[in-house]
Parts: sequence; C-alpha cells; structure tokens
Amino acid sequence: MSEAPSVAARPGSRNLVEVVLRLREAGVVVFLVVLGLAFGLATDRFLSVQNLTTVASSAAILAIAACAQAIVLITRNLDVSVGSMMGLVAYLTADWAATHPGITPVEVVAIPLMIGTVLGAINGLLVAYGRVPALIATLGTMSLYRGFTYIYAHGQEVTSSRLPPWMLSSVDARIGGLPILILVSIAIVAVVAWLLHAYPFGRRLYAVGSNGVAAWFFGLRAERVVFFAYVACGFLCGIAGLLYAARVGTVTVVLANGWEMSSLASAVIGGVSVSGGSGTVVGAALGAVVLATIDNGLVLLRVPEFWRMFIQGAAIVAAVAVDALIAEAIRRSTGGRRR
Amino acid sequence: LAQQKTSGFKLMMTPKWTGFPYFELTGEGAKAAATELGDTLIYAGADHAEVSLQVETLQNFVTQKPDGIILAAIDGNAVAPVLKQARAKGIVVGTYDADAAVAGRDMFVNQLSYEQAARVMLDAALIDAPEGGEIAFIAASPTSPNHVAHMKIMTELSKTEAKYKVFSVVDTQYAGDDDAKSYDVAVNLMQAHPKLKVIISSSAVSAPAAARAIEATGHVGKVWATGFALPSAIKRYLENGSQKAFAFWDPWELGYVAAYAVHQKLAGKFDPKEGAVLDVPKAGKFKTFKDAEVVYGKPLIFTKETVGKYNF
Amino acid sequence: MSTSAKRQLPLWEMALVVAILAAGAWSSTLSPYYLSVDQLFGSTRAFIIPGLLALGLAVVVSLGEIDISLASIIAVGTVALSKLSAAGVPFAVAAPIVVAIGALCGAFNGLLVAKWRLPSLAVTLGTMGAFRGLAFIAGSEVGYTDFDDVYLWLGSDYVFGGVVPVSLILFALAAAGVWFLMHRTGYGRRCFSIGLNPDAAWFAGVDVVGVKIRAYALAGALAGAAALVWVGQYGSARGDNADGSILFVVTAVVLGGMDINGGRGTLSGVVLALFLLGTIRNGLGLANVGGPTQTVVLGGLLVAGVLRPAAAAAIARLSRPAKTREARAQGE
Amino acid sequence: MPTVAAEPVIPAPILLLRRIGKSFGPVRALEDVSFDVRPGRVHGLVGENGAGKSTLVKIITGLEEADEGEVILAGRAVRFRTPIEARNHGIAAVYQDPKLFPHLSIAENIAMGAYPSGWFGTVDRRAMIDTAREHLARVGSDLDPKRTVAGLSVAEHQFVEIARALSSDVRVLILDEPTSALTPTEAERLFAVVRSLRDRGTAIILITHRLEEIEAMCDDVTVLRDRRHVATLPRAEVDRAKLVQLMVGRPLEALFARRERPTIGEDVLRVEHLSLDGVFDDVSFSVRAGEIVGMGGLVGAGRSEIAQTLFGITPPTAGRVVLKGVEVAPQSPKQMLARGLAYLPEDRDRDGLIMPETITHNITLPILDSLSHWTVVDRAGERRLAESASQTYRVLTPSVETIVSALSGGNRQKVAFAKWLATEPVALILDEPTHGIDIGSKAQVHAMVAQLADRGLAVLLISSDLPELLAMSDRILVIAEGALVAEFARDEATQESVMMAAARQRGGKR
Ligand SMILES: Nc1ncnc2c1ncn2[C@@H]1O[C@H](COP(=O)(O)OP(=O)(O)OP(=O)(O)O)[C@@H](O)[C@H]1O
Ligand SMILES: Nc1ncnc2c1ncn2[C@@H]1O[C@H](COP(=O)(O)OP(=O)(O)OP(=O)(O)O)[C@@H](O)[C@H]1O
Ligand SMILES: [Mg+2]
Ligand SMILES: [Mg+2]
Repeated sequence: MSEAPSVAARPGSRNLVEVVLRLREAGVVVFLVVLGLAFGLATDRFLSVQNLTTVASSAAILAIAACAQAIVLITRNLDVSVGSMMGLVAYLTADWAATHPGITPVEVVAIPLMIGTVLGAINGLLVAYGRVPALIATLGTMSLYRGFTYIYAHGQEVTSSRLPPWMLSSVDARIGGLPILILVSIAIVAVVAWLLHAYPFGRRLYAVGSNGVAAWFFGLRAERVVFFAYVACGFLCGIAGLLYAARVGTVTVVLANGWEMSSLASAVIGGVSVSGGSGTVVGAALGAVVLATIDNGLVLLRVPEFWRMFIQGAAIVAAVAVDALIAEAIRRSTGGRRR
Repeated sequence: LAQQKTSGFKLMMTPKWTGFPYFELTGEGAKAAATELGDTLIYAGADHAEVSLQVETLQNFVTQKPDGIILAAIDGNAVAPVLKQARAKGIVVGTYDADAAVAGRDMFVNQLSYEQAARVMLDAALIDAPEGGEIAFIAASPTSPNHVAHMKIMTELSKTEAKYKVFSVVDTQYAGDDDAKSYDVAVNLMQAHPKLKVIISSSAVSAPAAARAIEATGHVGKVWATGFALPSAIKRYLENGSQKAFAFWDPWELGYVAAYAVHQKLAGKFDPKEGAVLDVPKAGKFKTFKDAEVVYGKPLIFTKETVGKYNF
Repeated sequence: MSTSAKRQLPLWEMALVVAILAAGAWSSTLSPYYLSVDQLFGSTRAFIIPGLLALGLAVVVSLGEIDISLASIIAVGTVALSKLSAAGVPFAVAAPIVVAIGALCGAFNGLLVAKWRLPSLAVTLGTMGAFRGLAFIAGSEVGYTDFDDVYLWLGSDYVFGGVVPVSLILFALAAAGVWFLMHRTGYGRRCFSIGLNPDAAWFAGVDVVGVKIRAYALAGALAGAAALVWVGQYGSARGDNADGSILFVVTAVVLGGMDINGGRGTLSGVVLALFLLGTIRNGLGLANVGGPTQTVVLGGLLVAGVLRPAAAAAIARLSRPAKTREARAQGE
Repeated sequence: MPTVAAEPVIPAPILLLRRIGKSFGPVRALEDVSFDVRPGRVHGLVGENGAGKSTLVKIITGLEEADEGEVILAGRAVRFRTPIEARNHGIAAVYQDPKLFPHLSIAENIAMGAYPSGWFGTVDRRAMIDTAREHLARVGSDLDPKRTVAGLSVAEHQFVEIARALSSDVRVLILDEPTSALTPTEAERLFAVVRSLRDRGTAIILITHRLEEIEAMCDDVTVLRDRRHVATLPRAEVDRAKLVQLMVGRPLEALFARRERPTIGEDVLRVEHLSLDGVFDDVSFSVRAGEIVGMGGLVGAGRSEIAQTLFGITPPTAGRVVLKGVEVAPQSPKQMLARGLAYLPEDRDRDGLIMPETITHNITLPILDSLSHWTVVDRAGERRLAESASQTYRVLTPSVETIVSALSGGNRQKVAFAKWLATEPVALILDEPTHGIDIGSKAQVHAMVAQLADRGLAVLLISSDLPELLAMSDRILVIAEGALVAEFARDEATQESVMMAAARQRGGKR
C-alpha cells in the first residue's frame, strides 16, 4: 500500500526516461550536426552540397545493412553473417547476370531478394527453432556462406565489363541532382521504419526483444517473430548486396567482408540496444551516416588511417555507454533491482 | 657429388591468398611451366591474406618435403623463419610478386623493379593527363612494402625527372585491397582535392574501383584513374572512354617464369647470382640483380586499342 | 536438465577424443608425412596463439560474457614489445611488461562490462577497433622486425632434442594453470556460479564485479603472452597482427563444450577442441585442401557444435512430454 | 468429491474445470482439481502459497498445458495454445506479477495481440490510444496511454494489466492477487470495476490471500490445499475460521506451537536511523542474541528492502548498522557475510540458490575460501560438510551431488538454510522463510529457527504469514510504507493489532 507515495517521492525519473527514449535518434542527429560543424570548421571542403552528397552515398548501402542488423538486434539477437550474406548474394547475382546476357531488371532484383531471404531463413531456423545462441549460429553461417562463395567462384571475379551496362548506369543515375542510390536507400529505410512502426509484426519485434517472458504471457510466438526477423534481415542483405555489386562494379569473393561489424557498429551508434527492445532502423541508418561522416571528414583532414579505427572503436564504446545510462534510468524508475 | 636430377621435381606454390584472379593466373602459369618441364606443382593457400595462415601453409609444405617452394609473401619477415627451416632441409625457395626477407629465399622473381613499376604507372598517368596536375595514391596498407616503395619513388620522380615534373603528389590513402573501401576513398579524395587529376593505385583491387567511382560520381574527363589492374577488370572503362590507360604485367607469365626459375635452379642450370641470366625460351631472358633478384620486368600498358588483346 | 546435466560433459570430452583420433587416422591416410614426431609437434605451433586466446576466452565465457577484442590485444602486445626491444630493454623485463599491458587492456574491458554493466559484445566490438587502432598508431607504419634472438626464443625455439616447441610448453603450462584455476580453486567455482546466476552468486557473497574484471584481465594477460609467442614465431610486430583470428578462437571454445550463456563447460574440453580443430586443419593442410573448403568445414563444425545441446534438448523433449513453457520462455 | 452447492436460482456455469492435473518435472503442482464458474458471479479461489492457484490460471489461459483433465467453456472442451486464443474466446487474465513490455507505450501494451487495424493492415494508432484511454478510465486511471511503461509504478503497472484484461469482450475474467500491490483506495476502485462487470454478467475468478476480500467480494469460494481441490462452497456457507481450517487442514492453534520463553542476551544487530531514499525512512531497531524478532507488514511495505540494505545489496543512503558492537557500512553481501550477518532471500529460486548447481556447490559457495588450502578447494571436506549439513537440516535427497532444481520447494529451502548457516553467522535475517513450502517442511523450518535462536543466534524473521509471525517471534516490528510504525512485545501482539498497525496509511486513513 505504499507505491503511490513512494513513486511520488521520486518525481522526474519517469519524465527523464521518456524524454531520453524519445530523443535517442534526435541525440544521434545532434551528434551528427556537431560532428559536421566540427569538420566544417576544420576544413571548408566538408560542408559543400557535393561533399555531403558524397557522404550520403557512402552511407547509403551501409544504412541498409545496418537496418537489417537493427531488426535482428531489436529482438535481442544478433547477425554476424550480414557481410557474408551480402557477398554470396552479390556474387551469385552478378554471376547469373554475366552468364545470362538477356537478363531483365526484374530478374536482377528478384534473384538477390530470393537468395537473401533463403539465407536469412537458414539463420532464423538455427536461432529461433534450433535455439542456437545467435552469435554462434551466425558465426557459423558467416563462414559457411563466405566459404560457399569462394568455392562457387573458383577464383574468378565478375568484372564490370561482364555485367549488363544498365545495371551499373542505373545506380549512377540522379534524380533532381541526388544520386538514385541515396534515394533508394532512404526509401528502403523509410519503408522498413514504417513497417516496424505501424504494423503489428513490427510491434511484435519490439515486444519480444523488450521482455521475452512478458511476450510469453501475452501469447506471442517468440520463435516465429525471431525467425521472421532473420528472414527480413536476409532480405535486406539481398538488397544491400545487389546495390553494392552495382556500385563497385567488380564483384569479388571478398565483397562486403567485415560488414557484419560495420553494420553492428552503425546500429549501436544509432542507439539500437544490443539488449533488445529499443532503437529504430532510422537510428541505425543515422549510425551509418555517422561512420561515413567520420571516414570522409578524416580523409578531408588528412588524419592518418589508423586514427579512424581508434575513433570508430571509441565511438562504439561511447554509444554503448550512453545506452547503458538510459537502461539504468529505466531500471531506477521501474524500481527494478540491481544485482 | 651425386648425379644431378634434371626433371620430376615436386614444387609447391602458395599465393598471398587464393580466390583472387591475379594469383590464380600466376598459379596457372606456374602449373604450365611445371607440366612442360616434367615437374609436379601443387598450388594451395588460405582464403584470406593472414600471415599466420600462410606460415601454417608453408609449414605443411615443408613437412611434405618438396624440392621447391614458390610463394608471394604477405609479411616477408614473418614467413622468414619457416622459409629458413625449409632451406636448411635443402628446399629451394623462390618468391614472386612480394618478396620475403633475403635470408629466407634463394631468389625473388620480381615482376617489375620498384622503379620500373613507378615509371610505368606515371607513364600511364601521362597518357591520361599529358598536361599533368595533382595526383593522389591509393595503396593497400602502410604495411605493404611494394606499394610504399612505389609511392615513394613516384613522389621522388615527380620532383626530379623533367618528364614527370608536371605532376604534384597531394595525398595518400589506404584501402586495404577492399573494393568498397577503395571506392569510398576515391570519392573522398575527389572531394578533398578539387583540382585532383589522377588517382594512381598499385593495388589491382583499388584501381578498377577508383575508375568506377569516377564514372559513378560524374567526374569522367576531369579525374582519371590509373595504376595496376587486370585488363578484364578495367576493359569496360577503357572501352566506354571514361578511362585512357592502365598498366600491369602478365601474371600468367610471371608465374610461369617463377616456376621456371626454381626448376632451373634445382636442375643446376641457373644460379641466381648478380649478373646471371635466366633463359626462359617462351618468355625471354631475365637478368639477375643484387640479392638474387631476378627481374621479370615486362610492364604492359593497356589502352582502348590494346586491351582487347589480353584475355586475363 | 535434472541430475544428469553434470554427467553430460565428460561424455562430450570422450566424443572429442574419439573425433581427434578419427581425424588423426584420417589425416595419416591423407598424407604419408602426417605421422612423424617432428610434424606432429611442429604442427601444434599453429594453434598455440589461438589456443592461448581460447583459454582466456573460456574463462570469460564461463561468466556468460564474451570478448572479441582479444586478437587486437595481441597487436597491442606485439607493438609494445617492439618498442621495448627498440629501447634495448632485456626480454626478461619486457615480457612481463607486455603481459601486464595485455592484462590492463583486458581489465579495461572488464571494467566497462562488470562495473558499468555494458553489454560485453558491443563493448569488445568497440575496443576491438580501438585497441587495433592504438597498435597501429603506436607502431610504425611498416612494422618492426629487428628483434634480438632472445626475444624470439619463446616462439621459435625447440627443446628436448629440437622436437618440442618451447611455445607448446608455455601453452601446456597455461592450459594446466587455467584448468586448475577453473576446476580446482574457489575462483573458478565463483566464475561458473556467476555464469549460472549472477544474482544468487552475489547474494552468496561473491564479488561479481571483481571476479569479472579479473577474468577479463586474465584473458588479456594470456593475449599478452600470445603476443610474445607471435613475435617469436613470426619475428614481426605490426598493427595488423592476428587480425581475423577470433572466429577460430570462439569456435574452439564453443566446440569444447563451453556454454556461451555461461556457467557450464570444462577447460579440458576447450583444449581437446583445439586439438581436434588443429588435427583437422593440419590434415586438410597436408592434403593441400584449399582455404575455402577449410573455412566451410570450420563453420560447419561450429554450427554442429552448438546444435549439440539443442539436439539433446529436442531428444529430451520428445522423451519427456511434461515441460515447462515458462522455463523455456525465460531461457530466451 | 468436487461438490457444487446446488442452488436452483444460480445461472448455469460457463466455465467448467474437470480433474485438472499438472506436474513440473518432479514437482506436482495440481492434482484432480474440478469446479465450475458461473456468469454474473465472483468466484474466490484461495489456498496457501504454492497450492497451485497461479498454475491453474496459466492452464486455463493456455500458458501451460495440463497433464490431465479438461477445461470446458460454454459446453465445449477447449485447449488454448496461447493467451491470445483464450482472449478471443472471451477469457482474460491478470497474472500474479505484472509483466509488461517496458519499452512500449501503455496503449501498445494494452492492445498487444489484438491491434485495431487501420489502412492496409496497419495498427490504427488513434483507435488504439482511444481504446486504451477508455479501458484505463474504466479502471479509474487517467494515465496517458502514450507513455512508455518503463517508469510506471507497481500500482500503475497493475492498472495497465487490468485495463488490458478488460480490453476484450470478456466472458470470464481471472484476477490473480490483483490487489497485492495496491493501496486500499486503489483496491476499492478496482473492486468497483469488478462489481460492475459482474453485474453485466461476466464470470470472475478472484485469487487472493486477503480473506476480507473474499468476504466482501465473492459469491462462491473454492479452496485448494496441497495441490488438491478441497471444497467449493457458496460464500454464505463459510466464515473465516472455516476457510482457514479448509486451507490449512487443521485449526490454527494446532499448526504453530509457540516457542518456550528463551534466554536473551546482548544486542547483536543494531540498526540506527537507516534510510534508503524513496523506499524506507529512518528505521531503528535491534536484535539480541537468542532473540527472534518478527517483522510484519503488508506486501510491498519495504521489509525486504530493509533486509537487503542491511545485507549490503543496496547500500543505504543514511543511518548506521552495528554488528556485535562494531559499526559497519553495508556495501556488499560479501562484506556483511564476513561480519557475521546472513540473509535468506525471499525469492529463493532466483536469489537464494543456483538452481542448476549441486547441493554441495550451493552450500559451500559462500565459504569456499575457508574450505580452501592455498586457494585449492578441499573437495572431500566440502562434500563432508554438505553431507552433514543436509543431514542436520533433513534435506530429502538421493545425494548431495543432486542438482538443486530437482528438489521440492521445501527441500530447496532447507538447502538454502544449510548454505547460510554454514557461514556461521551471528545474526540471521529470514525473509519469508516458509513462503511456498508445504506444511510438513514448514513445521521443520520453524523448529530449526527456534533451535538456532536457542543456540544464541540473533534472528530477524520477516513474514507475511501472521500466525507464523505471532507464534515464532519474541518481539514484533511492524513496517508500513517504509517506516517502522509499531513494536509489540510477545504478549501484546495479536493478529488484529498487528494488522491494524500494518494497514496504517500515511495521513492516518483506514
Ligand atoms: N515453471 C515452474 N517450474 C517448476 N515448478 C513450478 C513452476 N511453476 C510453479 N511451480 C510449482 O508449482 C506449485 C504451484 O505454484 P503456483 O504458482 O501455482 O502456486 P500459487 O497457489 O499461485 O501460490 P502463491 O499463492 O504463492 O502465488 C509450486 O510448488 C511451485 O513451486
Ligand atoms: N518488482 C518491483 N517493481 C517495482 N517496485 C517494487 C518491486 N518490488 C518491490 N517494489 C517496491 O519496493 C518497496 C518495498 O518492497 P519490498 O519487497 O521490500 O516489500 P516487503 O515488505 O518485503 O514485501 P514482500 O512481502 O512483497 O516482500 C515497495 O515500495 C515496492 O513498491
Ligand atoms: Mg500464485
Ligand atoms: Mg519481502
């Protein structure tokens, strides 16, 4: 019989939590603006329309991969096979396109989406139904998918001259001065954000990641939700792999190597919690923009390569720490106990 | 002395990493040489360029007691101990593409001397931009010795040699033999240096990516990419006119010569001392320099007219 | 789970032993060179560096945490050693300093994870980049190779008639030490109890934060020791040392039967798994099987290794229909 | 055995439970339970802790599968796979501990699983928020549905849960101890809602430990004891005494034999002006050697928090603690254990034991250092200690190498006792030591506690079980709203006086 007064005795805490939760993406934007201003002051080349377009193009594909990663993270899981899925999808698609000269744009889009979905479903089966811890399952498929790419490729790469010319020129196109790649990426992130925000499926992702036991009490099928999160992740990796292939032109077996880490880093910087239930794909995409901005700014400032690695690592740790502060605020306001 | 064997040697070859077309071509060239000479050649390696894996591969080679080992070293110093062990067992060690510490090998078949490489890349750059201007480099990493040497010599030449004085070096970036990274670095370079004329890369991954970046960002005609690249990878850009010239050598023949050299040494027909000449009937005669460095030295420049002749 | 949970592990270790013997037998048919004493001992050198990391990671995993920054700590260690070597510091002084630097890096991870309660995967993802960045910043661009012979002894010499690598002895000592720590001392018991239930462990007077920080520091120290071996084996110190070897390490730990959620597993399992992976890779290597195939085999083993408990649980579910759904929901 | 009082006027049952049985591994949770629930009536369900009430709720709503028996809804046997399915059939439940999604808004929590759909299958947010507001209003809450759940108080959590249960066309509403976290005013508000639902023909199952709520609300009462169905009677046919008799199986007096007058020594544990901001305030008391001091109060009064602060789980914000004359600032359990204080946590399975570990390892975890020579744990000695301890405390087990989770609740509690006593404490805090354990074990625990006190231990006994508190304690402290509100000597204390003090509200109401 004491809750009401005892809560009243700690005013403000709930407001803080809400404000912080709501402003998480805004916080990333503020960070981005500060970063941009800093680079802008340091070098006048940074704040030109052209350079900002460059940054956005560099971030575009990573933003999609980060979006894929975020969907899985929201359910309190993880996918480290993102890079390998992109690589396999890109290689198989490019190889198909190179060996079937009459290929139509519809096929070029449909094939990677199908392959990506299948790869994601394999991950989903292992994690959701096989109950294999996400890190381990996807570490395994990371090598399986990459290894398969190597074996399939037989030491070959698909060069730009073997790809249908329209495949490359279509990603170079601009609409209203903006590269189509940026527009596509914004569209995809927006659609996924909207799906997660507005559709029951999206809300279930958050529910399962927010409180697995409650999900059970609410009668949600956590397995199914997690499975589809991985399928969605694979699907988006299909898109990202295709765009990557078209952007770089030459498709090698190592394509998107290491992107599991960049996508994870983007999501974490963008406020997606690795403990599930919070963060948005928009945040993850903004995280990708932060990484691209750091890359671009440091090149413009001629900062040695190695500092980039260090700064990015430090940015991740800082982002996680901010997240923990928020979680701590939630814990305090809900009266949850500490260890 | 026992009677010298002249054929039927067992050769083992490992590239920096397998699965990359350039190295696969060198492997095929070496296999062709071995077949012609009545030797056997095994080509194997890890799927990414990690020195501990390369050492493991070499260790496994040594265990199999081949007559000769051919390799492209990832980290010349790191492989030296196992190579020394191999030589101590009488195995002839030849490096190609990227050298190991001198004590670890019997010879190094160098595709181009560092200076040759620097010159041919600058020559290609001159085809792109005869009027000269700002140039920037993309290298794999600050730890790859040949790239670092190329850049140093090119910078040197642009200051000292009249022909190249039209160029001024403005930047160096690293892209770790990664195509997306190279692409982004190229784009960032064009942003950082508005008057940039040529992007030169001695990485066969970065040069095509830079060409693609120029094409995709609408810098065609303003900025040129050049450096080392497989003709198949840059054919498109030469043919559609967005680029004018790239350089390379024939990786197949390089592998062929490397295997040939090791065979000849095993057969007692070639001693890689300074001044010695390696005679490879199908490829030519190659001179040996200090530290048993056999220079293959046949640079190629690809242009719109010539690129069609090459099938690698 | 019931009472049989304990008895499952030795069974797994037996299975690993059988698998090692099978892989060995298979390897000896692949290559006539396999079964020689030199070869067998020599080939272990390839697993000593990942092996040292695996020992440390196993301790961290027993707590239900993870550390993917260990390979980067090697780079920090090798670069630090190169600085010390350049400064003419004797190896006997330099070696403990490098191990201490590794421990410090690990303790930093531990502090973030235990004291600040940050998720260990995200934290070590960050420090993985940051440590390697530091190694690059501190080391010169081209790396350092002018090590004195004394510096190389640990990683390159052999003893007992030039057959047994010194580093193998170091690994054996480290493995025995960590095994002893985890399975015979109170510290190890506390680690496992934290992995099973950190709350209950804390209520029982376990200093959870301290135990975790020490575990991370130990893993870091072992990575520092691995850096010493690295320099000895490869004579080269660069910022990119040991880049990308963490997958192999995680695989060994999980295949060895350590539960990635903490609280279960044995160090002997981890060592056996190292031997198994080593034997398979050695055999494949001697048969000159390509790298990609090896990668696929490694990935397949990893998935198989973790599907093992899932499969066991599935079998148990079939044979025992009564189940608690809530318990499963909580296990998520 | 299942007797339904046949009165001609009452409506036909809507929900029938027939011979329900359920086991959790070795634990038998329910056996042969049958009764009927009728529309327009409130059906009370009572029984001691662990009698299986919550399990029954879970079975009805499809969270757990029954091993035996069937659930019949409106004449058809049903077996729901998920609570969503149950809700679609008109059965909604408020579970014992509120479980919500902290990151989501109140409206989403209320709508989860049954979103109002708008365009193209999207969630119609406006409708969702309006519905949520409506339902909240029905339970008398004016919470903003757009707020996130993280940050709500326990009571607010509870109201969201109830609003959620109302959000479907309920034919059967199950409330599992809905008032345990509410103030009397809030509880009254809730009951008003329940009455109006009843009057509209909803069948309601109300689980509660508060017998006055049974008297005030219920039309029928079902009693469970030892996992079995004992009786189902119309409210008119039972009074408190009978209810207790049915629940416990024997008269109250027979259950708790009072302890002989003990010999009491010096102060061992002295607490002065202890406070934890926002939880409890200025608490002072002392416990002497050989004394059992009871601590009573309503659930959520702050007793566990006080105990845990003493034990170093949450360091206090003010005040001091003196143990055996030495002042200590509690910082961690490790430190307090070293000073001779032990705490038996109320949530035994989560905090008190490491369930997947063996009995031996559980018992020796706090004392590993003293069992070690040169850091090496003496495993033979450890086993000997565990064996003798499990004999002393009469743990029923095949061996000390048995995993704790395989034991029954009472035996687990005995292992927990053994573990804390192995640390040889001078003062012992017991937090609900008999919660959820069966009668037999309960008596053993009581005997054990008395014995320990007789040996000179200072014991602080926190219990919500009034008869137990009265029987065991030499002195009783009462906590309400985080403050020490009363102290009774052994002979002054009666159920009524303690209850009165415990129910005191700030501002003096009730
Ligand atoms: N998931 C589970 N696994 C094992 N045993 C369980 C589980 N859930 C409940 N039990 C056991 O089943 C029995 C009945 O528990 P239940 O929660 O239904 O009791 P209850 O009557 O609701 O008690 P309370 O009044 O304390 O809420 C107890 O002995 C409990 O320990
Ligand atoms: N799960 C919880 N979430 C939020 N607040 C809680 C929770 N549990 C307890 N509290 C708060 O902590 C305070 C003290 O609770 P505590 O559990 O110590 O009470 P108690 O008297 O021991 O009751 P119980 O008999 O339930 O153990 C209360 O004000 C309550 O609101
Ligand atoms: Mg209950
Ligand atoms: Mg309590």
